[in-house]
Amino acid sequence: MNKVVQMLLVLTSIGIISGGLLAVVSGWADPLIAANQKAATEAAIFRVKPEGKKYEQIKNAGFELYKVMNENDQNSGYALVYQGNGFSGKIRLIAGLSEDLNNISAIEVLDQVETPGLGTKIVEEPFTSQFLKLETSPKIDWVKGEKPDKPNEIQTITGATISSKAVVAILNDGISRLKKLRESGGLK
Amino acid sequence: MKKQVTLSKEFLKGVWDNNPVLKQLLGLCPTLAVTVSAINGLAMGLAATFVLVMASLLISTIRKIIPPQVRIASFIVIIATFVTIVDLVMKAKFPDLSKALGPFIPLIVVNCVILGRQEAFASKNNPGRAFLDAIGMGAGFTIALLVLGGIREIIGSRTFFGLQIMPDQFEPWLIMILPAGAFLTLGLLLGAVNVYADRKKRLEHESLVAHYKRVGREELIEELEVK
Amino acid sequence: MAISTFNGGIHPPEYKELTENCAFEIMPSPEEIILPVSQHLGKDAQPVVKKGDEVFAGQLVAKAEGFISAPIHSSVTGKVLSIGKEVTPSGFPKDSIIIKTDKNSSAEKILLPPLDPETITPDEIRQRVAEAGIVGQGGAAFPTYVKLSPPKDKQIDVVILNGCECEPYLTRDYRFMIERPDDLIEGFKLILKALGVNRGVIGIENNKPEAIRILSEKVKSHSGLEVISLKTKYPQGAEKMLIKAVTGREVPPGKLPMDVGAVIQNIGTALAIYDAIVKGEVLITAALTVSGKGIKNPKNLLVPVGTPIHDVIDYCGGVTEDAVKIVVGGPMMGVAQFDLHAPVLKATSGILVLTKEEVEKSPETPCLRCGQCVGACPLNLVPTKLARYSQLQKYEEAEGADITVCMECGTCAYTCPANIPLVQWIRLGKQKVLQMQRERVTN
Amino acid sequence: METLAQTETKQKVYFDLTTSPHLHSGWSTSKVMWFVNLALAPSIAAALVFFGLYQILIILTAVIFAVGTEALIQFIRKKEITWFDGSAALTGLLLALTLPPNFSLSATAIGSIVAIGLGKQIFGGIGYNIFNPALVGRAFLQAAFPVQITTWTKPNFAVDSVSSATPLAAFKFDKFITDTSSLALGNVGGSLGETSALAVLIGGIFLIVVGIVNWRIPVSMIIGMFFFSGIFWLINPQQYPSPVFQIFAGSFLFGAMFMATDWVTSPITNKGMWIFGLGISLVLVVIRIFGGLPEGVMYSILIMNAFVPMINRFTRPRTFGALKEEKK
Amino acid sequence: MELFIIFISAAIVNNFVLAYFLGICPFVGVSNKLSSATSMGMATTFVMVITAIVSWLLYNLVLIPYNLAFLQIPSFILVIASLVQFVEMVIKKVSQPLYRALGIFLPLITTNCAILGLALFGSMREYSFLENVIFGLGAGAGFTLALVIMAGIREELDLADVPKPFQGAPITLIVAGILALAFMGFAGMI
Ligand SMILES: Cc1cc2nc3c(=O)[nH]c(=O)nc-3n(C[C@H](O)[C@H](O)[C@H](O)COP(=O)(O)O)c2cc1C
Ligand SMILES: Cc1cc2nc3c(=O)[nH]c(=O)nc-3n(C[C@H](O)[C@H](O)[C@H](O)COP(=O)(O)O)c2cc1C
Ligand SMILES: Cc1cc2nc3c(=O)[nH]c(=O)nc-3n(C[C@H](O)[C@H](O)[C@H](O)COP(=O)(O)O)c2cc1C
Ligand SMILES: Cc1cc2nc3c(=O)[nH]c(=O)nc-3n(C[C@H](O)[C@H](O)[C@H](O)CO)c2cc1C
Ligand code: SF4
Ligand code: SF4
Ligand code: SF4
Ligand code: SF4
Ligand code: FES
Repeated sequence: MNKVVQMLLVLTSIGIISGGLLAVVSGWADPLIAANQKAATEAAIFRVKPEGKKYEQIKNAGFELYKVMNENDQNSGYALVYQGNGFSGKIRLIAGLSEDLNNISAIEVLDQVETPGLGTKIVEEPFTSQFLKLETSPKIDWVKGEKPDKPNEIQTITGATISSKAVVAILNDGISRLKKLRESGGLK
Repeated sequence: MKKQVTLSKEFLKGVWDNNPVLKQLLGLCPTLAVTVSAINGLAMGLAATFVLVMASLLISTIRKIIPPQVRIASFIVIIATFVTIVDLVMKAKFPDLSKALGPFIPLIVVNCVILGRQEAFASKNNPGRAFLDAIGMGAGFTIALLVLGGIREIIGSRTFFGLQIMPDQFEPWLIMILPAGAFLTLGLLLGAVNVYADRKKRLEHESLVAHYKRVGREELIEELEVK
Repeated sequence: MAISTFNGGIHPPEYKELTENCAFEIMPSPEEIILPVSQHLGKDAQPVVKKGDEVFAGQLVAKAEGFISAPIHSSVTGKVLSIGKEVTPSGFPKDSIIIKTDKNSSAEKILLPPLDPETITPDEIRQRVAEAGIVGQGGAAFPTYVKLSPPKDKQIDVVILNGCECEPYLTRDYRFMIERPDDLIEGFKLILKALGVNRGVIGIENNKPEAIRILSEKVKSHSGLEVISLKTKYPQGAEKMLIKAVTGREVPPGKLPMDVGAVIQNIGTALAIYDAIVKGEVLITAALTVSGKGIKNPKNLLVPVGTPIHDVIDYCGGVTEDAVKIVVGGPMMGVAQFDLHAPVLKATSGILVLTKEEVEKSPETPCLRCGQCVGACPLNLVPTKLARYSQLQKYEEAEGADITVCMECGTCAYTCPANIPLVQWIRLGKQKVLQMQRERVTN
Repeated sequence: METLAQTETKQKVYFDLTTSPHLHSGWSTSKVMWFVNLALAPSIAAALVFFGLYQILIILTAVIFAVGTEALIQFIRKKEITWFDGSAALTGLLLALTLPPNFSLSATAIGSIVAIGLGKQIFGGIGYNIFNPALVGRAFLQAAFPVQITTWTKPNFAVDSVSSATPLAAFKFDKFITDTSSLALGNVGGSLGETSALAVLIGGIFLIVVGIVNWRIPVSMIIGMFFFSGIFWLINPQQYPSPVFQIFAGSFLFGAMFMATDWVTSPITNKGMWIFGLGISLVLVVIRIFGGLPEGVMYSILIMNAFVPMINRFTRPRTFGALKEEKK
Repeated sequence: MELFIIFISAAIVNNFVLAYFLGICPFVGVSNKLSSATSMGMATTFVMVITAIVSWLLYNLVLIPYNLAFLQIPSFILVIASLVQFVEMVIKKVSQPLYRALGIFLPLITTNCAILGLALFGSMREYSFLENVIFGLGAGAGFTLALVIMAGIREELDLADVPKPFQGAPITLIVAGILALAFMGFAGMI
């Protein structure tokens, strides 16, 4: 009997102490983590919408979407967070869009697990800068191995055509959903 | 009767003779998964060492009051608690590193280096020895991860701790930072360690044989051979 | 007619052209003969003569001991020089009776009373076969009367006469088939009678069309007998393979042909039975092919049993410059000789003198897993694994892979491009496994 | 060696005493290997014709480093050094023929070292490796230098419609179908050995005729390809290429004739060979149709190599005469 | 379709052992015999499915609603451990042959990071209940596949002439490396 009591006692007290300790630590850490996340999102939004000063999340969109306001508190467009399949897993990215949704201001890849040194080039400069001021209608298109000559085209990365195309597809997907949302009046 | 081992040996055994990764083949998953770069290896090593040291200290302190039946369960809860703390701290203070190490921080819980040490050592020794043992094992683990991470980073990305150290003409071998590269590198590393250990053993053996010959105690040589 | 055969096997060059047109020659008695008391499977025979005794050709010199054994008769007239250990073709020394031939003696060879094949009873056949010391001429030298006395509970429904002669070079059985077809059929009918079986099949590989033609013609007038043409493929003549080809039945591992209702006898055995019953002759003559590129005059010979190999070789003109290996038996299963004093035995079917070119082998390498040996093994074994298990002394695994089933036919080793001595390893492993099994029984 | 004739036959004499069988088929490891090297001659010729003489350097580099690595490791392990048995040379040659034209020589050397070192010698050398060494080398290169190894050059006599991309890549990314006669002749982009299906077939059929290559593997691969890719083609001929295209494009035939048939890394039983061949085709169709990469012959062969020990085990023939249920 | 993709992804494309490095220790430790590898694989698959079910319920019905996410790690591992113990006892009672085939492996599996990894990945990816179960099944199948392939190869390697220092773990890791290379062929399929 004594043994069982001791067992229960020790285990329970270890449990309680550890639970308590964790509660304390997480009480300290959780706000920091949330702040980190918020700061990261915020920074990303303002990077893809450089003229933005304020933003608010549009709830009920069915996906992550932010309305961005400029210094005059006027609507200056949207920041869209969208994801889809890349070469070896999900690619999640954020794109800044003009008010009429016809132009991309900039994009940034938030999460990806592409091959380092190959697919990961979609995160880097020469590729991402192609999206500055890119036209989105009728849809974004890509070319391979040559310079793009239309305002809605980008060039794929050599050796990472699939990842490049995935980025384009994700954008097209997200933007078309956004457009539908606008038609149905969901952006109000 | 327990042999009294010198304190320095207590520490050093984990670094080489009983190196958890290279000799005991424990904790291989984090070893392979996070070592795409030296910094990741180091961070993982330190995180695991922290958990190992804290858990060992605590467990050896309260070892007398833990009933054997709930031993493992208590160990796991204690380890899990420290792991969660590390995880939360990393997320709060080093978000980038935490992202790079991914779910492998939580997985320290099941890293058998840690559980194994509690079971094999901390629960049977005083806190001082347990501390030294944990530090030693932690150091061995960290060194192994650092070496592996260093090799993979240098060949796979031309850099070491982020600094480019290979010439531009050197085309990085992407494979080194892919899963296949991890397996191949660790396999070759383990093989190399074995080659070295075998050689050392042979040399020791030979010198012992030579010594016995010198002092004219051939019968001892036979004993050696039997072993 | 579809050609019957079995799965696997190989087709080495036949080299039969060297001797297939050489009719049997009778070789004169040598200066002395050596008669090992063990020329058959089973117990050694017991000498009944002693040093200095005068003996006649056909006289009993050692009597059978126990059920599985065979008596031995002198093949010459002369005087017993000594009894002692002498080398035999197997390489192991055995107790042997050495007889010095008396060249001047005019004594006739001793015959048993001839019997009438029409009225003879099965028991009389068996008794005569035992008395005449007949052993299987197909190579195994199993006492024939034992084979003719199957236990009551075994139902035999077919007897197969083995005319395959699938080993390269050898043409002895072929010569018998074309030189003595009528006697052969008489002998075969005696075997059928002894066993009380109506169906007799003569299986012949289709590289001997002449033999098939002659025998097919002859069996027409005998009901129950037929000739089957078989695909030319080594080891078509192995018991299990022949039964499979002729009847479609498979002899299970560890079982005998009689378990599936068949008895197999060699062509030479049938003739020996004929000679013993109709002519009263005991088995003192070995019929054999002397061939190979290393012998000056290849021949088919009738040789007194006990003649040393070197006498036979000298009789055939000796060896050529490039001869390197002397084999007793066929090239696939025969034994290489190191001492040419070893004598011709009752069941010796051939002596081959092989040249460098014929036996040349390339260096051995590890197994390339080409699978040739697996495809070729007629018993569906995996020789490469068996050999490797044996090499690594993994005898339990070897047993599990049926190493004891192997009949050591050599097919696998012939095909192996890595030149691994597969049969040698398997032989060794098989012995170890059998030893293991025996120990298991005794424990 | 002393011969029989030099001694009196009556004396006790000692000669070649090896035990039976005393005859042998006459094949040997090195003879087999050199035959396969020889069978690759048409493919080498085609590579030089279509891609230029530089390719000879790739081939030489690969062969020299393969043979050198083999000798070095054998020296370190104190084993007999088998420079000339042709197997290391063959691995080097095959590796070279799976590389793209104008590939870097230093990377080629790395591939050869890996092929022999990690693909073969670490398992104990010839006969013991599980995976096809040349393909291990190539897979390593593909993972190490993915961009360089998918950079293709136009063949010398390219007509305009032929792009520098390989037919499979052209199909995968642009839905462009190359016509079969170009594929057969070799006037298309691709790695050195695979361009000319004709050259591959000449070599392959030679090997089948002399009995080195077991026909079951290539035949089962082709049947499997017809079947598996045929299913997709019948479902939607627009989206999925025809079986004939699948067979002639890329390195399918080259792999079927020279690489899937590697003795060491393919099954030893006849039934096993069928399973192996069909398995390669199945995996290949999956990769080509659903995967991110246009070609997967190398991967599908390597994957099936991994299954070979199990295939051998489960297709062990029933011992002659053993009852069905007694099979162990 | 989504479910099928999750299964294939977990089983082949992103194989737990070959791409995620989870469960390496048992992979190295128990892959020397085909028979034990098969049992171990089945036992692991079994535990994985149970884990997927329990961890999903625990996470979504307890931890999240009560704001206890920080207890995720200790609670997952404790619950999994006790559940496995319970299952082991049940199996022992119900079927002796099954216990002999799977049971002895069960307690060891609890302290294997593939199981905890599965639970953590599942909650991280916010799978639905059904998706999570399929994920567990796929991961188990993939683990079994890798283990069984490796066991087949290692039985073969017992007959090979692997240099002494490379026998055992080193050659196993190198084979795993080559397998990982080969499985890269499925990349881009997800
Ligand atoms: C090791 C390896 C990693 C790869 N990683 C990626 C990748 O991350 N993203 C991608 O789009 N393609 C990747 N690929 C696919 C090939 O490079 C593929 O052939 C390419 O996408 C086609 O593009 P290209 O036509 O520009 O060569 C990878 C291939 C290999 C062998
Ligand atoms: C591999 C092998 C090949 C054989 N080839 C022949 C052959 O060609 N002719 C033959 O008569 N016996 C051959 N035998 C012997 C037969 O299996 C069988 O023992 C014999 O035919 C029985 O007849 P016997 O008792 O009259 O000798 C061979 C045996 C083996 C193991
Ligand atoms: C035998 C053989 C096997 C090959 N296997 C592969 C393979 O598995 N994957 C691959 O990408 N390329 C392989 N190659 C090269 C391809 O056939 C092809 O030329 C190339 O993959 C096309 O790649 P891309 O379309 O990605 O540029 C192989 C070549 C040979 C000769
Ligand atoms: C028909 C045949 C095909 C071969 N194919 C290959 C091959 O694809 N890759 C290779 O490295 N060696 C090949 N070899 C050579 C040899 O078998 C190989 O190096 C062994 O795997 C080494 O143990 C081949 C040999 C033969 C007989
Ligand atoms: S607990 Fe994890 S690290 Fe430890 S042996 Fe098991 S699997 Fe390996
Ligand atoms: S010797 Fe044995 S293993 Fe070899 S082929 Fe003949 S029966 Fe098969
Ligand atoms: S024939 Fe020789 S090389 Fe071929 S599988 Fe058999 S043993 Fe191996
Ligand atoms: S549970 Fe058993 S089989 Fe699995 S890793 Fe642990 S010891 Fe090995
Ligand atoms: S199984 Fe992953 S760390 Fe051990």
